[in-house]
Amino acid sequence: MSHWIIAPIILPALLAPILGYVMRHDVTIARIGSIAGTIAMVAISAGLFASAAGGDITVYRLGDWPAPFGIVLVLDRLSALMVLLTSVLALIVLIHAVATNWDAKGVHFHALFQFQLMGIAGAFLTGDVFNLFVFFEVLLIASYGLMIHSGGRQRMRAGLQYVVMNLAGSTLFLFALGTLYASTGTLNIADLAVRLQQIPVEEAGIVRVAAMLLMIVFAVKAALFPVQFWLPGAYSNAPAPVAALFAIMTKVGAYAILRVHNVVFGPDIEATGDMAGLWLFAAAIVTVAIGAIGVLGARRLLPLIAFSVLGSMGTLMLAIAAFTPGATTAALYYLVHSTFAAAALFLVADLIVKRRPGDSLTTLPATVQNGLFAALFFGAAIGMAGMPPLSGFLGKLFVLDNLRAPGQMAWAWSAVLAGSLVTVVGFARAGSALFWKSTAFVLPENTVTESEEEEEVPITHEPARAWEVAPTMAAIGALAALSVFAGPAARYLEATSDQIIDRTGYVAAVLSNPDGLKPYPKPHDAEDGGYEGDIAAKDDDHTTGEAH
Amino acid sequence: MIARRLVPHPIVSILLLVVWIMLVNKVTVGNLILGALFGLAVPVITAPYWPDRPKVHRPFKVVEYVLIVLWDIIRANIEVAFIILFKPNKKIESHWINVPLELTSAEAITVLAGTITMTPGTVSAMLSADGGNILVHCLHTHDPDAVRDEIKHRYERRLKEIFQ
Amino acid sequence: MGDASNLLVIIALLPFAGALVPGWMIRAGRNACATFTAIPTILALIMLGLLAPDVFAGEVIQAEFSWLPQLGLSASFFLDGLGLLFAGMILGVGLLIILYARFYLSGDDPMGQFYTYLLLFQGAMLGIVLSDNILLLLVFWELTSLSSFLLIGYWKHLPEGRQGARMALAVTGGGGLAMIGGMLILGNIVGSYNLTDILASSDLIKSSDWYLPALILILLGAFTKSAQFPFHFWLPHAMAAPTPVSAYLHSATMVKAGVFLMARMWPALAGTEAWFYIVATVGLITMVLGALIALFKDDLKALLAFSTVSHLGLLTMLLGFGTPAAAVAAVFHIINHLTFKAALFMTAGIVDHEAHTRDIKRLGGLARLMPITATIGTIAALSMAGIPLFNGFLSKEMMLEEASHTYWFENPWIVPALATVGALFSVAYSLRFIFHTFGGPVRDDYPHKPHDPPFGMYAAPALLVVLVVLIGVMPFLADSLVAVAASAVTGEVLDPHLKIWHGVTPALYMSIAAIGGGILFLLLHRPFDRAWLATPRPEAKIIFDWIVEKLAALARWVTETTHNGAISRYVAIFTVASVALGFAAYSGGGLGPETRELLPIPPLVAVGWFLLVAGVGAVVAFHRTRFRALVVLSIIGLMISAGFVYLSAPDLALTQISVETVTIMLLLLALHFIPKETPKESGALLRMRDGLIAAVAGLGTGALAFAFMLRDVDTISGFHLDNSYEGGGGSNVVNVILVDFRGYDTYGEIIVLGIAGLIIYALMTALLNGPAGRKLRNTDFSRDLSRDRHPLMMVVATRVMMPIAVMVGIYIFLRGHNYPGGGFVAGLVIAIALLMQYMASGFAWTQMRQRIQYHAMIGFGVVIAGLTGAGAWLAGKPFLTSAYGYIHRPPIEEFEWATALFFDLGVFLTVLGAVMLMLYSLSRIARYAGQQVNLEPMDYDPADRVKKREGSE
Amino acid sequence: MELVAEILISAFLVIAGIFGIAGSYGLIKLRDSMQRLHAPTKATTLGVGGVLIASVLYFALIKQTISFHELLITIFLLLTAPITANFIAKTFLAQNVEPEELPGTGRDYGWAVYEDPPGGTGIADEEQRGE
Amino acid sequence: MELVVASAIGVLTAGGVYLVLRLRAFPVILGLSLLSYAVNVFIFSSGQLAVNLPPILQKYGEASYTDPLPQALVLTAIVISFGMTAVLVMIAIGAFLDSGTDRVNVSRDNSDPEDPVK
Amino acid sequence: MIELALIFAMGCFGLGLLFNLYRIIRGPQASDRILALDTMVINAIALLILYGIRAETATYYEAAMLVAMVGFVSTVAYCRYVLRGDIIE
Ligand code: NA
Ligand code: NA
Repeated sequence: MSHWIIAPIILPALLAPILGYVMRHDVTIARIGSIAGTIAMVAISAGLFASAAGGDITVYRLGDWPAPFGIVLVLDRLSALMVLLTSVLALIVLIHAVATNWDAKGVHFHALFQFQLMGIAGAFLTGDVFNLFVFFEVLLIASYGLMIHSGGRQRMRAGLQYVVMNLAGSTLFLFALGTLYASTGTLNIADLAVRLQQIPVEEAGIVRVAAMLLMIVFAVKAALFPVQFWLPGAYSNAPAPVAALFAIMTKVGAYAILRVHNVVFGPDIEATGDMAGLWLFAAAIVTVAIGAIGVLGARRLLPLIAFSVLGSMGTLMLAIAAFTPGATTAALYYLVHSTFAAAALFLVADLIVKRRPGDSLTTLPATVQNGLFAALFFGAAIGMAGMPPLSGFLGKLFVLDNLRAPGQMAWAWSAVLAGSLVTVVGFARAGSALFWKSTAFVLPENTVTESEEEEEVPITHEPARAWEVAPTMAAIGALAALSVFAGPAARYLEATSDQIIDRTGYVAAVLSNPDGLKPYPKPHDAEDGGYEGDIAAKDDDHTTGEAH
Repeated sequence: MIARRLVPHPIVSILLLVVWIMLVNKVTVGNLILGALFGLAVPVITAPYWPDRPKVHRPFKVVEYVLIVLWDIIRANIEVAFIILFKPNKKIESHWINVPLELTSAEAITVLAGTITMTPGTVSAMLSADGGNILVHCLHTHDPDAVRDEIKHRYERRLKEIFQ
Repeated sequence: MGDASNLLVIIALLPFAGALVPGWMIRAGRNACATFTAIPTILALIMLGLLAPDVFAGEVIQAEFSWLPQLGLSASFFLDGLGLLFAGMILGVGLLIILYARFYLSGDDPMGQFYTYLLLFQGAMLGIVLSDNILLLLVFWELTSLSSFLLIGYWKHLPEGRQGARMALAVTGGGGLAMIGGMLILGNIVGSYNLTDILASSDLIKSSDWYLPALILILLGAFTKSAQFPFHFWLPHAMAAPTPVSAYLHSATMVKAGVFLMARMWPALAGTEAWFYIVATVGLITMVLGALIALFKDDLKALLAFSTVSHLGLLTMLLGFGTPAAAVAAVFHIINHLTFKAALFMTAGIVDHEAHTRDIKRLGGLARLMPITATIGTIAALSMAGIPLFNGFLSKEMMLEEASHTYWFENPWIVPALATVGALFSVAYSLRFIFHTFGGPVRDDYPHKPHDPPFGMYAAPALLVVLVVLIGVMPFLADSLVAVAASAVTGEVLDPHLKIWHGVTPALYMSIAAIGGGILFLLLHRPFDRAWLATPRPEAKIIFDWIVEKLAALARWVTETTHNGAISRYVAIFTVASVALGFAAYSGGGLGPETRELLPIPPLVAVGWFLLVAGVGAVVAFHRTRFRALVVLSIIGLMISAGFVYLSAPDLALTQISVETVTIMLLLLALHFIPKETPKESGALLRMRDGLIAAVAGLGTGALAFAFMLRDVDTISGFHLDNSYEGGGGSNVVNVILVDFRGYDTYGEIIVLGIAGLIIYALMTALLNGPAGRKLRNTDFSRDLSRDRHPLMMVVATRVMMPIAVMVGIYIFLRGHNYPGGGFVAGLVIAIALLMQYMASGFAWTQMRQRIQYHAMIGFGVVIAGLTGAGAWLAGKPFLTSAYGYIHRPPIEEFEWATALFFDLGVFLTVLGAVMLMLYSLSRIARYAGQQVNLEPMDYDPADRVKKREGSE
Repeated sequence: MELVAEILISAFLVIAGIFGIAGSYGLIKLRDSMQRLHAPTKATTLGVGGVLIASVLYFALIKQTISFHELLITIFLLLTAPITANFIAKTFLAQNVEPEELPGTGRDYGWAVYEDPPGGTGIADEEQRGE
Repeated sequence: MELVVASAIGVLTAGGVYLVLRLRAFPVILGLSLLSYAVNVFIFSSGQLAVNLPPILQKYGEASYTDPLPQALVLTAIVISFGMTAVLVMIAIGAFLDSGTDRVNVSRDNSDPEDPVK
Repeated sequence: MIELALIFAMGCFGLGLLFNLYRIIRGPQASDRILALDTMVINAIALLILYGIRAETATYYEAAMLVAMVGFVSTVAYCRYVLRGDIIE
């Protein structure tokens, strides 16, 4: 029995307390520990990725209880991919945070960071909806801490809003779970899939509500219209490395929809039908528009990036909402791409902003290394705006190519294409204002941009050292690699999406409890407690009852 | 000295043993031993918060006092209940009473104040800044001084015997 | 794949590889840089030469690599006549430009950057003309937009450069995106993105319903790129770029990309009415309009720019005609225009470079000062004018010939007439270029005294005009090239014979008219010019900028009004959406039959319900007077706990009541630092809106709950009840679920608590070190309504209560596995006990007496829980597998232990640590704000009075 | 015997009920806050006490199972009631009553709510304490 | 009984939502705690109501118990929402001390932070 | 007989709860509200025990005990807040 599956959760969970309590007085040791741990995590998740690539689904039964009664971790291509993506991104971001000294601007950065990783990994690996909620909370509360790391007026208030919004979301999540349990009597995703198939649509009123509420919950995380409003404020006020890490947080929502609304509430399930697809599609269209408009209208760099993230989430959701193998493949490709693109943008923005007074898009005297930063920004921007040669362009084509359903095509295509034109223009204006000096476009009067009120941030004029630039380059490099090796990548993702769509495989893997699990005695033969004396680890010589 | 370190508050330890037995609600040897263990351990943990333990002379006086108070409590309650239920508000005649204290032990003063609150229509509202007086509110009386004298004679005297 | 294909791929990739060179070589000096930059281009050109014979032999060289097969995108290239022609142009002119730029760029321009951009662009252009996959073509297409963006904005200090670059990017990029749509549709129709397949399935395409959308979208791409009306306006502003760029991009290559595309897609798309009326018409208008505007431009480059627009229009029109002959003419004119226009741009560059101005009105008489330049310019310009013996004449004749017998909506006159007018204008502006720049007397007011430049600078244009003359005199030289290219365009084998004299044709008359009229026009230029200046014209740039600005402003308005940081509105929307969508989802299904009858409602339950409802109402009503609201909040907690007890959930009751207490403590502590009242801000309308939303939400949740409470489902919890004792070693099933069946949840849950503790501590630190800290320093929050802080009675009572409470905590902890209780509640009980101690004697004093490392406590808790879980690995079991047993050690009665107990210990420690760390942080803030701390457990111990008295005696 | 037990228990319950209602009724009936303070501190406490004793007796006499843990709650309440009353009284006094309205202590220190204890209220903390 | 619980859930939710929509941090916090009460009862009720059947196994004899799982879920939910509330409270304090206002809405026009010193 | 007595007692304490509620809402002084809340807690304890007797189970007992404990602490906290602002100064 391999315990590696749980390593991405246990490793940070044990490391974080040590970082938080033992190493909290010496930043250097903390840095070493944190980076070492993250590297280990990358290695582990790479291993998991490799083991899942073959296509077999590994199930880890916590507490050695048979599914669906205990909680299980499920490692398939999708979860392996997400965990790997997370840890790689985390490493990039962490190095940036250390190199730019962000981590030392407040206490407990590394502990919170590790807890954050734990939460994200847990959310990706779990096979139980309530446990999904628990790990959502873990990653959320960690993100609250990171969001307000090092404090500051604007950040604090933005943090307050971020927390309030997410608490509302979590409450809805609980309402959804209560409804789900009340209408199905189980929490295990595979078991839910089984039971959903047995509910006739004329009795599915309650469970449909559960499905819908869950979708809204995930949509909040994925920042879909009409629950996307929180994102720009939060991302543009978070510390840059944190915002970069948040690139994966929106993907958690996307992942959850991919998982739950394929396996449990898939479009072929009579009870729920294509409900999710329809609403998601509409929401995604609007989200794309909002993102593009926001990019064009932004007065400041960080909100501009945040809105571009919104747009990318919209595009991603368009693909997910189709619930077809092809579109899902495209979605996964775009998911990986947009994660690194967003991270790259926030990281380069950090390098730039700390060398200018605030991030407002007014033209100012050139900073040091203007050329370098311009190049990095250009790279990240074309990545996000979906221009060649980086993966954004392929991703966009890939998504569009897979949205050919009569109802969708016109809407999706015009939204995405018009959206990226507006985005390109927005980025062009921003970039030329930032790097091509002298007055580009004048902001209208009466603009008191947030960042101007904030006087606390000190400006450095030192050139960025190699270590500071390396992470950004790595992120952009990832985009390039994803573009060059699009073929192999897509092959894996194709297999992944097949695995996602194929409900039966997942269910079979999770619910087939092998021998050697806990006994499942009838109530009455309880009298003989054969457990006197010392440790009686449960004996394995019973087969499990009540398997579905 | 060691004993004092190990058993900072013997009385408390006994009290805790009783509490434990009450909690588990079953008198068995095991419980007694367990209770005794905790009864000894817990005060050691909480000792820093109770620096100097009060010395209690004449324990049997304690019993007497407790019985008196219990009786008074019942009396008090009947009185008060009567006043509440049947006496028209305008007929109720409340008074503030200042009770100067001879007690000087914090514990003793607290017990006295508590007793006052629990017994005939009186509530001890507060102490003076140096703990030398108790301000008592009397729900209904025509003769405040009598109330004060009763308090001093009936309770404070006994408490002095117990604590000093 | 044969060597040929390998060569082809290498050609396509060389410029990109070469783009790395300048960056390195610039350190070695400008000459070295230029030289080494030239090398990749030269190599590519040579290889192209090696491939040329096969192509002329009618062979099509192909190379294919798989890239993203799932999308139908493959890195496949092919080289046919058309490709050869354009590749040759791109590389050839590219080479000349590299040479020319070496001398043109001034010392302080970053040359390395320039050459890098240039090669990137070259690669992109090559990619376009060599792609055999339309998605690949799109990649390169957008790349040209990007690289030209960089090249146009190369002179960062010039705002015109920036604006020109942005405009070019917006227009061409936008067209490119439209084209993506068109190409995807095309691929959809044909079922393949391979160009060869698409070109092969012309009928399929033209018969498809999607033909027109595809055509329009693709043409949008082409027209924008080739600056066709109404997208012509960006090109002149792109002229802010350094002249080499203008010469390369805006005459020779990029602007021809659109034309190339139309030629490329000719077999697939051309030949329909739609094609003719769209393409030909647009081309015609562009040709005339461009020429007309060129006529009145005083800036040499602007003049050339609009003439380029006009000539592109001409080419577009020819392709629009859709006849083979027109295709031949188009191909031929592409070559000719390339030669004379590039030469003219370079000439203009030289003039600018020497005289430091390009304004015709300030020039003239240069013929004497810079004869070589003048000669080159004159020859090229005459060719542009279409004067015989120069190549421009030939292709223009062919154009007029085609125009002369083209009907436009049955009208035989419009096309020829307008074509002649266009030709007339082009004669006029060409002659103006010659006479007003070189002709006339030498002036003495040039900004800088001009003279001929070094050889290196005029070598390139000179070479080009030689071609101009050669082809002009011996057109058959171009035969084979034109033939092979034209056949590639039309897809049928053509072999045209280009000759100077076609006999007396309508075209001849039209040319004569054009030349005559042109000369006349030039003589009358002054009055015309005044008239032109007098007439108001829409200025494209201003309109464009205005539109973009307005759009940006609109976008800003939309964004800032919708995302204005009003979280209450966000949450309102979120709530409404949840309820509405939830209802929508519900109404899509139905309800099963009810399977339970309702439980009775005893009167006391009714009372409890009333208290609860009243409590909620009171909290809402009192929420402005915050303390009052907090008092009322307790009622709700109390009633809910009571309800839990009544409904068989003792564990819930215990947890609820203790959590609720601690929460209220925290809120009280918080209320100490924040305003005590909530001002009345929201108007009646807003409150009504919120009330409505709230009511609907409440109705929804209540109805939902009621609906499912009436309907049983078989749940998995039977297993838990059956296995709790044997499997989990506990009879309190809830606790066994928490620490065993679903211990993993609890593990996550305590981590949440631990993190909460951390965050609060971190936040406190950040606050105290931040501006808030400074503020706090001179703030006194203490509301000392009362002067006694640590009253004697409380202290004494606590001394007795504390140990008892601790006992209770221990008890609750130990029995949790079998009876209500457990680590979490125990943790809270102990926390509350400590809290009592803090309230009695103050935080600082208590801390002084016993230094508890709350950080460590949380840490231990989380680690212990984790290690307990991991301990199972030793037994080869999964994380959190529990073991347990019983100990009989008389006289101690049977005492049951379980690893779950250690896990619960972790829970206990984490909870205690987290709560205490929160309290610690809050009291830290208070003390930071200058609060005093006491050194004694109580304000005043009366015993001291005695001591003092004794002391005094 | 059985009957006696029942009567005894019932009696305790009824008395407890009366005290309980008396306490709560006083809370709304009496006219000023200090008077109201008397009602619950005594009546209710005894009411609960009665209930607890009744419970003990019930389990002992009717169910024949010894159960005395209810007494713990009684002790709890008896211990805490005076403190509670004391605090509530101070809360009232501090908010609504001026020292002049009260009888003096007749000594050099006034009532605790209005006057600092001998030796002031502690020292300014240079917050090096704690963790 | 079911009606009692359902209506209680409804009332708690309504009150919570109304308070969450207020403009100051403190009422929002109150609202969120009302909401967490509501959702806890909601989840609890998903396991069907029962009187006097606590899921504490009787050693001897057959007995029936109420559904323990929702109770465990609610316990977890309670703990988590406690942690969340604590953090929220702290952030609210921080936001107030830093910006001088406890408004939850960040908008350009409220440039009149009231003084935390009061 | 016991049954009747139980019902009577429950009725009394139940009615008591309503009286307490009135005082909590009505006030007028903070002290009145706190006092009424404290009384309500005590009444609740009584009711829990009564239910325990009626249901002949001890599961209500822990709740009662805990309520007694936290009731005291929170009453003190409320008072301290009014008196001193900071409850753990
Ligand atoms: Na428990
Ligand atoms: Na718990």
